[in-house]
Amino acid sequence: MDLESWVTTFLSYAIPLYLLAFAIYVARMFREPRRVPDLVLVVDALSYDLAAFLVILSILLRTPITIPCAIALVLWIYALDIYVAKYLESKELG
Amino acid sequence: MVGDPKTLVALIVLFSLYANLGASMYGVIARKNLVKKLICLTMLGDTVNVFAILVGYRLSRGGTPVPPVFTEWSKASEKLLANFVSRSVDPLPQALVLTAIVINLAVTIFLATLILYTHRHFGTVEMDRVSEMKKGELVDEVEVS
Amino acid sequence: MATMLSWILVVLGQVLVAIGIACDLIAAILMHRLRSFYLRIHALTVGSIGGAVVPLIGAALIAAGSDFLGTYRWYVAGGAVVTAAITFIMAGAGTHAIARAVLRTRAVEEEPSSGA
Amino acid sequence: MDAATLCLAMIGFASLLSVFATIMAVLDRDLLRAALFSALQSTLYAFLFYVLMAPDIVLVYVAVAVGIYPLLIVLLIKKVGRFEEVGR
Repeated sequence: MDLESWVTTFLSYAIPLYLLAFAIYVARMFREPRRVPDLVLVVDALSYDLAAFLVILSILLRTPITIPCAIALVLWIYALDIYVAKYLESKELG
Repeated sequence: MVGDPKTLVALIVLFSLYANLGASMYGVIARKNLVKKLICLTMLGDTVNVFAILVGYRLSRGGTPVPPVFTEWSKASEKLLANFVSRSVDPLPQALVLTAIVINLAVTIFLATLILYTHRHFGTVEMDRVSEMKKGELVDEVEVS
Repeated sequence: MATMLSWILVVLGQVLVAIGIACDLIAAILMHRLRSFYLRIHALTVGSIGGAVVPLIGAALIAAGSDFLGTYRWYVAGGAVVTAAITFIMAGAGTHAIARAVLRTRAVEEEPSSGA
Repeated sequence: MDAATLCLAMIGFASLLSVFATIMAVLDRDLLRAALFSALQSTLYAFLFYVLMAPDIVLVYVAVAVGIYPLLIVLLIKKVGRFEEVGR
């Protein structure tokens, strides 16, 4: 087996496991307790895993120019964290 | 016919997007809170953008589709160019959606400002109360004049 | 010799990606199973460091070893390493901000209690 | 499993999950929670744009829909109150 088909086979079997993990994360968002901090934790974990998944997907689909999407996703999810934390602390945003 | 995986996935995607469209239109029309209307309006715009992107997508015969960025040009590469053209998705809907997202952002910020001034004027953002108060104001104006 | 090096890099990266997938599934199940907010922060750590940083470094190794991606594989490898570094800093900082806000405002009950 | 089938599976998966997020965002009476469900839907849509091979859209859409819309909603509900009224 040459290198290319080896990598492709491995990553193809990695994809459904990632999708299963995403499905379990989203199912967590619809269970009680559903307060705001719990939801923020789940959205965080989902987005960080999605960033890793996008990088793996760009190797699998041979499209190397789609890498900056992962970086942008990680940065803006951090911003979402800060907004919600500052709202809960009821300070001024800024 | 539905047993074909491509047709099945296309049906799933279309029905999901129609469900999103219907749910967010219900939110825009039937919910009384103005902030909830604003959230539903952003989701409605995003769903319409997904529809526009979905028009430009296609499944090529020679493998997976690629984004419309051509990276490996050289002088003797007509074959590369032909391969790229046969595989890439349509860039025109992407350019249109890029504009639409930014205009949606501007409209949303404008509506947020209007909601903020509604709250300062009436003290509430519930649509029923606002209309009751506006009725009262109209009666006052008529009595004064 | 280059092919031997490529194989070593690819297999190392695949081991890291496999660890990442395992951590990811474990974190997703722990989000359901753990019973309070402060315990679920541990699940978020497993999901973000074990489930994102480790497979990102693995993906960088795979991309560096894969000759079939062309010259752009170094772009993929560098982008993956940068994403891993940003995740490593930002996940901890964001989680800390949320936990601090929740602890100060007592938004959720404290269980297990700190005894104070 | 070839890659084209996987692409199709991921498109269907992301659009199916976004339906639940949208319905929860419409029905929830807590506006902050609705904003978070909207952010979840935006994340899934960003994934959908990625699989539909539009990386330039993803770069703009993530910044706008995950970054700026929740900031706007949070600033707004800080002024106008967090909960919708029940039973009107």
